[in-house]
Amino acid sequence: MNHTTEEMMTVAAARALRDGARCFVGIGLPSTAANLARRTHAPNLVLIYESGTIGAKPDHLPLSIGDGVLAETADAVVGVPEIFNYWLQAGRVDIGFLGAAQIDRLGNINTTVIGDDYRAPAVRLPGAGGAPEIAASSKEAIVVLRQSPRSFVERVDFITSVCSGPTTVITDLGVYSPDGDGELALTHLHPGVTEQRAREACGWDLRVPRAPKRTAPPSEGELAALRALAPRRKAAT
Amino acid sequence: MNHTTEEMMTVAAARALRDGARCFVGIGLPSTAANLARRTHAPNLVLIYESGTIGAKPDHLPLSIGDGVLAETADAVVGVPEIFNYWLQAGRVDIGFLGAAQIDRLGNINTTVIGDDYRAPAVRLPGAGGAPEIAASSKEAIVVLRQSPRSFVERVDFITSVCSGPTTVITDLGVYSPDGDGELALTHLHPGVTEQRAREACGWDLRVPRAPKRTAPPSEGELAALRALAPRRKAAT
Amino acid sequence: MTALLPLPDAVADLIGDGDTVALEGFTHLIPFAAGHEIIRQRRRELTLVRMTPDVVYDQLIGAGCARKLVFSWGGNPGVGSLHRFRDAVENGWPSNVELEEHSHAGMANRYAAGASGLPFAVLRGYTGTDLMRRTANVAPIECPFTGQELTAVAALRPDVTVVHAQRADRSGNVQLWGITGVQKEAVLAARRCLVTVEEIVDELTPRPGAVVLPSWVVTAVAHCPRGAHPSYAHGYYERDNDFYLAWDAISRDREAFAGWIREHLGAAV
Amino acid sequence: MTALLPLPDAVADLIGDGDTVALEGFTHLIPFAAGHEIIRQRRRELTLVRMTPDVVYDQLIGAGCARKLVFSWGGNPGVGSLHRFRDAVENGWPSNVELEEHSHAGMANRYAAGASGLPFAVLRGYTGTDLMRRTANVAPIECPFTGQELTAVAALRPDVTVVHAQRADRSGNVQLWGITGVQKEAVLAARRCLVTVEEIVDELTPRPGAVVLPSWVVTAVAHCPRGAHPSYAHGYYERDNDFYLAWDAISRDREAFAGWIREHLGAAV
Repeated sequence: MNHTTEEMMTVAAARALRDGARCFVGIGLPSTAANLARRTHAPNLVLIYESGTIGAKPDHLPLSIGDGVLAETADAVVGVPEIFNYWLQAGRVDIGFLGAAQIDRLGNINTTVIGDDYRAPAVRLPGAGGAPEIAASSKEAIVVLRQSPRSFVERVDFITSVCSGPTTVITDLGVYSPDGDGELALTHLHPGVTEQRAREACGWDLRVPRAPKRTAPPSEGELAALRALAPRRKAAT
Repeated sequence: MNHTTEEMMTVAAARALRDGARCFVGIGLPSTAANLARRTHAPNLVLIYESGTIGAKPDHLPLSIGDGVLAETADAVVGVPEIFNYWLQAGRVDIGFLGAAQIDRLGNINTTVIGDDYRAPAVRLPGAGGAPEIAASSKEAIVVLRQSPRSFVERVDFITSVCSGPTTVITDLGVYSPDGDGELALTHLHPGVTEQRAREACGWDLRVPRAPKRTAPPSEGELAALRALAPRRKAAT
Repeated sequence: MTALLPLPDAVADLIGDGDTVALEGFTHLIPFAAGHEIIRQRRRELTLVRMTPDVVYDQLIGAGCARKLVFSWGGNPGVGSLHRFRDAVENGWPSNVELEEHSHAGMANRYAAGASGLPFAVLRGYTGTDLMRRTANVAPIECPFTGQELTAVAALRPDVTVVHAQRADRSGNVQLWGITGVQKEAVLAARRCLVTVEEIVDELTPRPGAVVLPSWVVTAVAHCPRGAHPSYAHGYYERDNDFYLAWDAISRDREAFAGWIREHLGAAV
Repeated sequence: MTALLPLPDAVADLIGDGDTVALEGFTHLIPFAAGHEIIRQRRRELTLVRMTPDVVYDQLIGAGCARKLVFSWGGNPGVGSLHRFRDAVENGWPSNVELEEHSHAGMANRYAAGASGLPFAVLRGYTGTDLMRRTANVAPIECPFTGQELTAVAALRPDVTVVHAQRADRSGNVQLWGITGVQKEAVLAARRCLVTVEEIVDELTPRPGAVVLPSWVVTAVAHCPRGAHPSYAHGYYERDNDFYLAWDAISRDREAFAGWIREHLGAAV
């Protein structure tokens, strides 16, 4: 089956979620990928949303991180202060799963403003949401975003979130992880993506291993499961 | 009707609770008096127990401050951290209602140890419970205890709780309030109690006004309501 | 005790120009009807507080009610940008809006501190981010036992909090369920509060997962069926997702926005 | 994932000599059966933590399990003194027990800090009392925004927390309701936890006022019908008040106490 680059990105992100892990699902594409993982290789993935739903098992893709289906299917529903204090901050989350508008060479995340002047930004983004504490308190972080020279930058315009544990960055072109010195480096190229294309879509001089691994293309099962989620996907966060 | 000194103390304490007030009911005789008040002049008294029950309306005297009837009849049941933080500490309680083993000239309360040596006390008492914060965070405090030279002392052996607002102390002999300089002074004598008797049951040189007021004896209605509570009273806290 | 009031009277009584006003509801039970009434009554110079200033605050900002916004995430959930919010920040239309921004954890703890009668709360957060430089309401604090450095956030104490709930009884006791968010904390942190409700009932029968606010912490209740539309009210109606999608186009254009406000709220912008 | 174990195995696996052990349950759902098993297994040198060390801790202290007690109120609720507790403190029988005492608000916040992964919590409390002088786990702290002085209490992190609940499902998800006290915080603050339950069911249907602990924070579940007796389990059985009254006489006398332990627990003191 043919697939789009967005489908590849979503499938690659879903694969990074191991079965049984406790995953704090941030706003954006992460919710689609986490729900795909639950329908494919990770039926026991524990989905935790910042709306206070722990162990949600939605039968359709939620329209927002506070969709009623999350409360109806959760093991427990708690208040927002509690979800951040007792569940996230206390270190009970294995994987923090985030979107981003920009990420930089050192893995800093920006979801606040584009432009040099905070008070008069070129683009005002939504802001932090749960991301700073998801990035800081999860045992590891997965960040998904579309890659371009404007989103993969030398230095973000605003540091909204800093990942404190092992980090995996998944884009429409490939997969990246920090090297020993903390600089983001390519580890996998998605099918059909050249090293050259990944370099061109990166705002710094990208480190590429001698022989980057290749992401396996989406399987028929993965694509079918993803597309079964699709009817409501446009509206999902 | 004849009445015992304990009945007089309980009735006097109940009368001190005005209708509609939010009353944080500590362990001990306060629960009996608060439930009596709800059955007599203060049907809209809001009873708050440290077990997390807000607006409890028990139809019988609870066996403890965590009796199931409190949860069944409450407007809301919350956890123990919440009852202390969001409800008591935030200043939402009008009247904190406490028992005590000792009280001193300056109104300090002891429920911890009797004796000079904390590590080898003559009598080990239960300890603080909720009292320090009930005394400190309620808008006013009512303290009930039996009066004797051992309970009404110059200086308590251990300061467990300090009342921060207006305070009324109700004993089996009379009613006391701090004077302008903070020293507890007699305001009312219960029926049949002489000034001399109140002085003898006090460990310091008691201030008595020229003409102490007299507590009205328990009415028939009050005694009947109190005795209707009585069958389970012995076991109540 | 709680006043049962028509919504216009409740807004007129409780909310004044220049007030710090929090409308809360985390995706669920967003008090849209109350927000619309604030626009109709042309409140000005408000400091608007909300973790997720979504479409309802886009409307208030576009209508010129806001002087300042205290928030942690401002977007149209599931759709994209808030265009009125962006137009105010990027272009100063209809006026400049001062921003104070936090993380969700920071905002939630600020409300919890307010509800607890404490001047601040402690969390692990903000460390290494540029958020700390942008407000005086975040500061480092040292643990007196371990010497660890943590983050303190100042308590939030809105003049008024507005929330929407499923039900109240005639005394003003309020019950809400489903995703209950930060509503309890936002109500208890405020000096006054207004609760709009789907239904007024004789008795609040217990519900799994329900939060109950006793009447004596509720200043006013207003009966507003569908008062959370286009968001949802668990057990009453679903989110009107078409509206959220349509809002993207309406709000992109200043004229289209003004027309919508005129047509749907009967208010001039 | 949660282990479903017989109570003796669960206690043997989770609780070792010298551990810091919290048994929680605020008047309701007191884990008596687990306490009795700790006595049978002759655990020693425990630091026993509990807001209200009532009859169950009187038994543990009298049986010689405790080295230290961390608590806020030690009495026989509704009856009077704890005679084994008093005998240990006043006369060192069967051994001296070190005391660290707090207020309820202090203990509740210490658990909440532990559950939150913070080293301390902040409250208004202890001010002007002699409690501050008796432990290093309470200290003044200054608000970085207002300069107000408040009180910090150190987090509690028990090695093991034991609670009793009405139900668990076969995966080890736990549900308790009625007065839920500080159990959630005590479980989440602990390194390991054991939950004894009245029933193991196929599915946990939602209940008003229920707290649910997901299986992945529960180390072990043991099926113990009437495991909270003589305290009560809301919806299952009432408090056996006669036992609380009878305990007063049993516990006053060392011989009577030892006889009761022998007869009812099959354990030597």
